[in-house]
Amino acid sequence: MAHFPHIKIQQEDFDLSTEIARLREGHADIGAVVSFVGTVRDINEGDDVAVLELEHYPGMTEKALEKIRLEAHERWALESSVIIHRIGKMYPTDQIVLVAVSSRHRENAFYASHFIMDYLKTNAPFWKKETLPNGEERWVDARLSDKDAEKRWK
Amino acid sequence: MAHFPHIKIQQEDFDLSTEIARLREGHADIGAVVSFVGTVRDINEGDDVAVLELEHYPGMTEKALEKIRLEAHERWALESSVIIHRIGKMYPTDQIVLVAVSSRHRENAFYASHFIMDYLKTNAPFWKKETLPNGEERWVDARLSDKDAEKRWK
Amino acid sequence: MMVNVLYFASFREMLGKADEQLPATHGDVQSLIAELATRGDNWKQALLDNQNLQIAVNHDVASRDTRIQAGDEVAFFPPVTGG
Amino acid sequence: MMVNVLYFASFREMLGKADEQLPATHGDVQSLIAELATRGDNWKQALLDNQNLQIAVNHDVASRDTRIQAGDEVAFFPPVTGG
Repeated sequence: MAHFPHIKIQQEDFDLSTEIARLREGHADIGAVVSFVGTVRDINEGDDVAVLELEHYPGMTEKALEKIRLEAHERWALESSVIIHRIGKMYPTDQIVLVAVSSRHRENAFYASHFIMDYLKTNAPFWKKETLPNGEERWVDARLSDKDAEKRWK
Repeated sequence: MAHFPHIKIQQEDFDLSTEIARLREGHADIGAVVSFVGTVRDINEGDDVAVLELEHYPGMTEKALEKIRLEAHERWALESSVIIHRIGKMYPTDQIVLVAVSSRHRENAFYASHFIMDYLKTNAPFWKKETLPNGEERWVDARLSDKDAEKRWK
Repeated sequence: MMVNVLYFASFREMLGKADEQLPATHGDVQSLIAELATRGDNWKQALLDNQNLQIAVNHDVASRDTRIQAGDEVAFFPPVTGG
Repeated sequence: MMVNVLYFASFREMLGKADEQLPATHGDVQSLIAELATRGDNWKQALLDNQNLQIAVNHDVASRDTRIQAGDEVAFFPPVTGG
């Protein structure tokens, strides 16, 4: 399988400052770094959420994310980028995903990070299962609004 | 002078993870955190830059930034936000500014952070002076593209 | 001369299976689905009657028309919900 | 019965002054500028002839038409370049 140094799928948490320092290393012409962190909300569709479990499709996930990342680099003048997505069990307020992009000028980093997140939401093979406080489990439904968000970039 | 807990003007550096943890504290319904970090580039207008010095207008700066921050909260459904801007002498790769915004859904945080940066660039009373490697000092010119960026949000 | 078939998330639970090897006798995804749908109502609902069925062949997004051959990996799953 | 006048960045260097107290005899910013411009060419260029002049009164963005009175703080500066 190909090596994707800018894509990480992992169970463990990540530290934002550490990842951003890594992203910026060796790029003294960076003027802007935009980062997105997705976190577990304690409520979804009106119900309290106790546990969120993330499943993915190993192999396809890395390929799909690298494709999205490279497309962002084709569309905008970027210096560097990284995508980290956690898998396994997570709890409210936990970090789930990091998308970070650096560029010389801010506009490119803002657009590219937003684009990567919108595409990740609809194209990367991850699935969320929620456990409610009473123990009931349910798969999270895909949102139509995520499909609309993706369409904006076409 | 009014107290602006979400606006900080300081000489010292900031740690991204620490500031984001502070931003998220007590908000378990946050699903998205977007942060922008502006950094000192080692080149500007084709010349190497050795030192960047940031001057500001104490009193007006805080008032202008708080006005921009509150306007972002009026325009988008946000959970919390913070603006940190450093002043004094900085060097290539140093962090200059942090804008971080949290919200339930990602779109609001992306738009609001971009908006705050675009308005900060043209409305907050900061001025940059560069020192070149030969010791020459020059004030950085305002960019027309920053005025255009602001207009997009009207 | 087999294809590897994978099922993810709610599909894995509904079909009671995460993966299986099947003979590579299907020219495209559509014909593989047609055969799987004969196994029972849950298979028919998940794969044949499902407008939201997502398909990947060899880790790339695919469709019912995508050709498959021996050694391919075919995956079926519901719309993704990461991020 | 004074106004406090401030000069920032390149203005401070060009005018050789960071701040000063002036009698509050000017009805608006325009008339204050007119008086300051009589001090010499650098003052005229920075304040009177400068299409990019930025003005603040009491920490709010202002214009040449803004009224001023005793106790006000008036600031002159070039376009901002933070961030």
